[in-house]
Amino acid sequence: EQRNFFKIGVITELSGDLVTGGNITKRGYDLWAQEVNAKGGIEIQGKKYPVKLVYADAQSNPAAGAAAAERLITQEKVDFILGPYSSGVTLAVAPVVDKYKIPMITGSAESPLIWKNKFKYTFGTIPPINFTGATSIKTLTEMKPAPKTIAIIGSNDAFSKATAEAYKTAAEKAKLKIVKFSIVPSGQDMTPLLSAVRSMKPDVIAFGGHDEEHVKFVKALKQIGYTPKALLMHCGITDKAFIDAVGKDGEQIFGTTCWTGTAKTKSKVLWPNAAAYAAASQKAFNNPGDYTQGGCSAAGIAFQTALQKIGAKPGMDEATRTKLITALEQIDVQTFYGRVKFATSGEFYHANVGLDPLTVQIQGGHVKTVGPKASVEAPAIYPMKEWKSR
Amino acid sequence: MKNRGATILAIIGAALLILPLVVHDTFVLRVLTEGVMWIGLAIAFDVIAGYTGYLNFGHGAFFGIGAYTIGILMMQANLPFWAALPAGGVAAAIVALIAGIPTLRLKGAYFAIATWALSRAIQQLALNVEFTGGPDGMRLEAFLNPQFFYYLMLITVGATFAILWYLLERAPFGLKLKAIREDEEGAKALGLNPTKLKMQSFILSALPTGILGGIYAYWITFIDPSSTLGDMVSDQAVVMVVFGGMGTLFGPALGAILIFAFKTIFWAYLSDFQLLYLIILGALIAISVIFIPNGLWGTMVKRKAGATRPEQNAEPASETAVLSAVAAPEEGN
Amino acid sequence: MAEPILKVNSVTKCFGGLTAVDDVSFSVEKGEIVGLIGPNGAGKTTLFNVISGYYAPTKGSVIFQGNDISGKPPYNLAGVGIGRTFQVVKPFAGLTVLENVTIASFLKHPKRADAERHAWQVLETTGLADRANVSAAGLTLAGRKRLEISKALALDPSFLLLDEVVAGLNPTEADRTVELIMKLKAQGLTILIVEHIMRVIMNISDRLVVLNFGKKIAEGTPSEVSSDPHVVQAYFGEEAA
Amino acid sequence: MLDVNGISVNYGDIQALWNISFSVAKGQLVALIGANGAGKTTTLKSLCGLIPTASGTIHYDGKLVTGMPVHKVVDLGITLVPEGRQLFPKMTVEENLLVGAYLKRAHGKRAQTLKRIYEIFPRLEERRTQTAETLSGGEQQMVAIGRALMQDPQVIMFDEPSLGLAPIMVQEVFKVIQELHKQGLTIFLVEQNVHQTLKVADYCYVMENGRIVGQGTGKDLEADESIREAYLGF
Amino acid sequence: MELLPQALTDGILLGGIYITIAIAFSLTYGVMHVIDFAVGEWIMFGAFTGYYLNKWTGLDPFLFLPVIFVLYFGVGYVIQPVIHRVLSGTKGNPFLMGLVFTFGLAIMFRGLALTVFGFYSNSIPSAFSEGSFDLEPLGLAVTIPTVRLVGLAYALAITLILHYLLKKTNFGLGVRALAQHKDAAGLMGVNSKRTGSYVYGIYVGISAMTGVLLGCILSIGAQMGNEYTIFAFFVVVLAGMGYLAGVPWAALLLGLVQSIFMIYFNPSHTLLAVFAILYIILLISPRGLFGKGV
Ligand SMILES: Nc1ncnc2c1ncn2[C@@H]1O[C@H](COP(=O)(O)OP(=O)(O)OP(=O)(O)O)[C@@H](O)[C@H]1O
Ligand SMILES: Nc1ncnc2c1ncn2[C@@H]1O[C@H](COP(=O)(O)OP(=O)(O)OP(=O)(O)O)[C@@H](O)[C@H]1O
Ligand SMILES: [Mg+2]
Ligand SMILES: [Mg+2]
Repeated sequence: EQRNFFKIGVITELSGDLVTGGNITKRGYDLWAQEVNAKGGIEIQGKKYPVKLVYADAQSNPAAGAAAAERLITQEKVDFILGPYSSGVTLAVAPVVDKYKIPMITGSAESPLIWKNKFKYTFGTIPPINFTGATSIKTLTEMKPAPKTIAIIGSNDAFSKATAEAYKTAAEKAKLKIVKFSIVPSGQDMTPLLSAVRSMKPDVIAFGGHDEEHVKFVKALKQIGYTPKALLMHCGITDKAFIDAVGKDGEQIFGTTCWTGTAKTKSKVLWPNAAAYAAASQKAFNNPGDYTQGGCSAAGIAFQTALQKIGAKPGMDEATRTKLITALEQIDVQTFYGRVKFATSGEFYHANVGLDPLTVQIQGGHVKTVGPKASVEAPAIYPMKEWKSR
Repeated sequence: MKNRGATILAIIGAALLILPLVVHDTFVLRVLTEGVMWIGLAIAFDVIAGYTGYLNFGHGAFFGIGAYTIGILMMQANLPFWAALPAGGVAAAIVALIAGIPTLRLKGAYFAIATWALSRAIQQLALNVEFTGGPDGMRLEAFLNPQFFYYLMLITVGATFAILWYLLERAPFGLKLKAIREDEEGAKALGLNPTKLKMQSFILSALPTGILGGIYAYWITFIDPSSTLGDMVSDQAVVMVVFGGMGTLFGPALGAILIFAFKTIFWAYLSDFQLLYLIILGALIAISVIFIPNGLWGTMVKRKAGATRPEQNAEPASETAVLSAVAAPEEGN
Repeated sequence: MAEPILKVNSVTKCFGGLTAVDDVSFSVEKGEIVGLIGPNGAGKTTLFNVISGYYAPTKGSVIFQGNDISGKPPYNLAGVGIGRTFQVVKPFAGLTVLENVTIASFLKHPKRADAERHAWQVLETTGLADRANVSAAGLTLAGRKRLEISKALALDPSFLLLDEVVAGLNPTEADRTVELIMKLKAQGLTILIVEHIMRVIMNISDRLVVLNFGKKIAEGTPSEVSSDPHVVQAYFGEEAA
Repeated sequence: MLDVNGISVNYGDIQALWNISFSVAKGQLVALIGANGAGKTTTLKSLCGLIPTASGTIHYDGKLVTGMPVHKVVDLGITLVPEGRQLFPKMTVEENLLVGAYLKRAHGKRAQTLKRIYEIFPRLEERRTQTAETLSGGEQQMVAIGRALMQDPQVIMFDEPSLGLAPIMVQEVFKVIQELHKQGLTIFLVEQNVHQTLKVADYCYVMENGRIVGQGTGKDLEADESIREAYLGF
Repeated sequence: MELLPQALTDGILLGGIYITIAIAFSLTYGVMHVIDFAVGEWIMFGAFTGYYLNKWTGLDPFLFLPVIFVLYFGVGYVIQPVIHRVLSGTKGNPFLMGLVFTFGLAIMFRGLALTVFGFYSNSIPSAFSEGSFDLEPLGLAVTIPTVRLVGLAYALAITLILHYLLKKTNFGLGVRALAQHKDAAGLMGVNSKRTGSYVYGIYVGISAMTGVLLGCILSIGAQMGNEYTIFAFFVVVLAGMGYLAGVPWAALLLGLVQSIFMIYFNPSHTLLAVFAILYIILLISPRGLFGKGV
């Protein structure tokens, strides 16, 4: 099919349980497309090709995801695909894109499983959680006085459980005493569990969950009046919405991420650095964007770079798409999001391993990087301030 | 009436059979495949809900059990699909048998909620045991042949429909179930054993559902507790059945087709209005209940014109139609 | 004479504290019509429920055609030939009259076509044939009572329990029902009937059994019973009989 | 007191009543007899607003009550002892009776009305705490009547009150009805027990296929041949 | 073991939350025999109303409870006739109709909420959310979050009020009569239309207030309704459909099961336990804990 623009399928959760995450990924993809088109499009051999996004709602349901892929590929004849938020949907979509040999990059799904399956046509810009988890634990162990004990809790969904397990592995490496490790059913009130945790007086409490659970978790901890020396969650807390929701109670919570709006990144593609991106996002969505959104925009950039590398024009044939895959496997590009480089073997096959995970902490309503040393913006506040005395 | 319905059905069936030969669009095939699946799920649900009067909110569990059985047998026991598929149905049937005996003693809302609780418990189980892969779900090796799944689904559902139609509309079984639905105590006096009949219909409803779950698993290649053991199947089935017309087979089939078509078209071609879609779907359901309480089919063909008396012919159908629509003035209480 | 078709051996039925049926014994010979009468709340319906298997007797036993049937579930008893009607009628409201009766016919006619044919015959005898395709809900009280009888008859029972099938019918209607009952008797059916309408019960019953507060207070031919002072005092009241 | 003028009633598209007209004078005991399915219950239901009339008017005390919702009608002082009792199954006997005193008018005197009813039906006092659904047919009928009396109405309409009652109870009920009549209540009685009815009624209407086909005093009708064979059964 | 007091406390407080979700729902079921799938959505709407009122005025959300009650009472009062129409239909199966109708409403409301309120989770701040009572001085290792205590108090208050209304007032008598036999109730002078609307209004009003409470204790979001609907159903069924007096016990039971399990057993099996226990109880006592359900 002859086109003078790139037609890109977007499969993500625009309804159903994961509607929040789904919409965040959508923002990321949208912002990328906006920026590209603002610059006239992707320049291939001197000619600029704008991009057009075609959305398909995965309804937080793998079957819908697979159907979406089939539709975008066979009916919309998209050149390539920007992938879902959740690992579950991704796992259902991946075989379909493999079958049709259509490249897909997901800007969000980060469950280790995807990469273990070694789908040839599926890539991801967010490093798997078991790749990032270690850093923040390490940062915490460098605090003075060093924490000795940790309680780890994870919600019983793929991502959150993986997060909790990642923290567990890291904690064991770091010789922290794990006084409690629990997986809890999603969405439940965790007060009783936290009462039990409180009685063990852990220095650190680490929690893997989704946005709404983060809010509940913080409030429950506050209600039972236990303030650990450090409270560690995950990327979810870097979203402005979370900070607004919990207000002062969000202060000094640690998180794990690979990117913040203030990350020290330099790039020649689209946005010169993180700050520029955050500004753009703030302008577009009145929200500086979190690392999921960033990852999604980065996914676009990855494609863009690979396309330019092989000089592929819209309406790619199979041969070109295969070339595109090779190109993607080879790219190593600095973006506003940081370095994007996909592993080509091992347990992280096709996941982005170019990034250095960051430990962040909410300070004064802003996300500040407090580790590792190289990227520190502000010293970590430790131990965290009593709930009561806030 | 039935005969006309049957002929219509035969035509549709024939059309569906040759369709893949003309249509090569794999997306269309996928959509049809799923549509047919929903017909199967809806009619299976109606066996226990519409004919027997027991609202099963755990219908989805049968689906999920089927799906997981296939998944586990194929991926862990390395059985070939054909060997695993029947097991899916059997597993669902066995669960129906075990759960049915105590659960079918419950009435009305109690049954509905109990089955719901049970299906939730099963979902939690799947989330917590190893061999299901827990929340990560389970991948099946991908065999993405649209024609294969289209025909498999079509044949399964077609067979289910035919068998159910015979049992429920031709054989005494269906009428007996309706008797149970209308008045269990009264039915006993006529020699009907409610417990037995209810069990039979429960199993009859579970078996095909489990098989469909199995096909689904192999087709989609990925299953997890939230998508296969969640409320989706039960919720959709209820809506489709009530919208189409309970206590019939054509009704739910019709309901399934229309609701699924609406969802799919909206989903595929108006996806920028996802939320609007929820609002419209919700309104549609609510309004349909108000204006076509008997469901589409029920409204289209009020009641079968009525058997005619051997010698003298029966009275005009118009009256019977109206009378049929009138509820009993309560007796005593 | 031959051995009675039904023997009720000192049956007692209690509900919590209350004894609804208290050590009642009587028997019904083949082919006769026995009337069961007694003040309201005497325990007639309860006794019916015991005989037809809806309640298990607290004490005592029920012998039908020589075998003990006490505690057997109703659907088995229908099988051995006991048909019953309900005082508070139980039509399958959502189904047509014909369907209602067809369902009962399945007991003896497993094929649907046969069952329907049989149902038609029953409806002809009970005079509901012209309402066959009406939904049971649309019938009047009288219609529903007649439907009750039709369903019981469709079982081809050898023994029939009729609980106030005449109540609520105007005299003319009542007489038609009486004719029907006599016709059934003529066909050799044995009938145990509860009825408060004296004109009816006195005319059709070969014998009467009288309950009061769950106890049997009298048994005998209508004339004997109606002259029994206890019965008069407990049941008929002065000016009647 | 009660003036019915040419009312018709339909169920779906079957007409059950064909412009019925009759009237009940204050303090009278008027009866309505007729074959099963004649439309007696339908008449009563439409009188107290339980089912809508297609045409015609109903006046009570000069007030137009056609189209009034049932709760308004009963508030004017008409009440109905419905066919088939229609008790509140899960409530105890006493609760059932107390609901009868729901109306303000009745609420005040509920205590003594209750006492009076227990005097009329001692059986009910014994069963005070038993739930209505477990009562025997006859007991239920007593509750239904008692419940209506609790409203202390001016006009009370009975739909086959003697249905399923033992002879002694039937006499009891008829006594009660006559008693109420003596006390000045206006009574509209639908009965199948035509003998007794004709005896007690001041005036009587005969209904057939949804039409009034005859009327007169009890005596006249009892004398009337056609009536005799149609409704007295011999 | 020294955790036991806290475990019980947490369970009871959680039970309190379940009471607030279920009590009014049980009332409507008892009267209208509708399984209202929208119960969670009423809670959600109430929660957001409280959230915005607080945002705009800066006043404590608890001050708005009366306003919210009145507001949503009105909404319920207006909607009820429609539901009534569905339920009193002589066609089809009214019970199912009502269920599917409200199911439609729920989907619609969820869609509306996502459109209007967006997809983010949020939280309602309140003075009560701050403090907590420490029973350390009394030698008990027990902390009672003020806001949850308030929640429990609210739950019990509502329960008592409803109970009084139903059992001690003439209105209540009418409501119960209506619940059991519509026509007969009318004959007794009960205005079935208005009474029904009152009941539904009360239910929607209470559910909305509960939303504010939940927003203070837990979190709010456009999709929060679903989970609460399920628990409302479970509590009400466990109590016995329409048997108000059973609700507190059923709710407390669920709360306790949940907290005991989280503390003493594998927390990830908590819901498994809750659902399994609910199921088993129903099998043993088919009309709810006390066998008093309609
Ligand atoms: N399930 C029950 N629980 C408690 N008491 C009951 C139950 N069923 C019946 N009773 C009581 O047992 C007694 C006998 O009831 P039954 O219905 O047998 O009387 P009956 O002789 O049929 O009266 P009627 O002629 O009015 O129908 C009544 O006092 C009734 O209240
Ligand atoms: N709910 C209904 N739907 C349809 N037709 C009805 C309904 N109720 C009554 N009818 C019809 O209306 C006519 C009058 O019924 P109605 O109950 O008023 O008669 P009735 O005189 O009270 O009879 P009975 O003496 O048996 O009580 C009958 O033909 C009946 O079939
Ligand atoms: Mg009786
Ligand atoms: Mg009548």
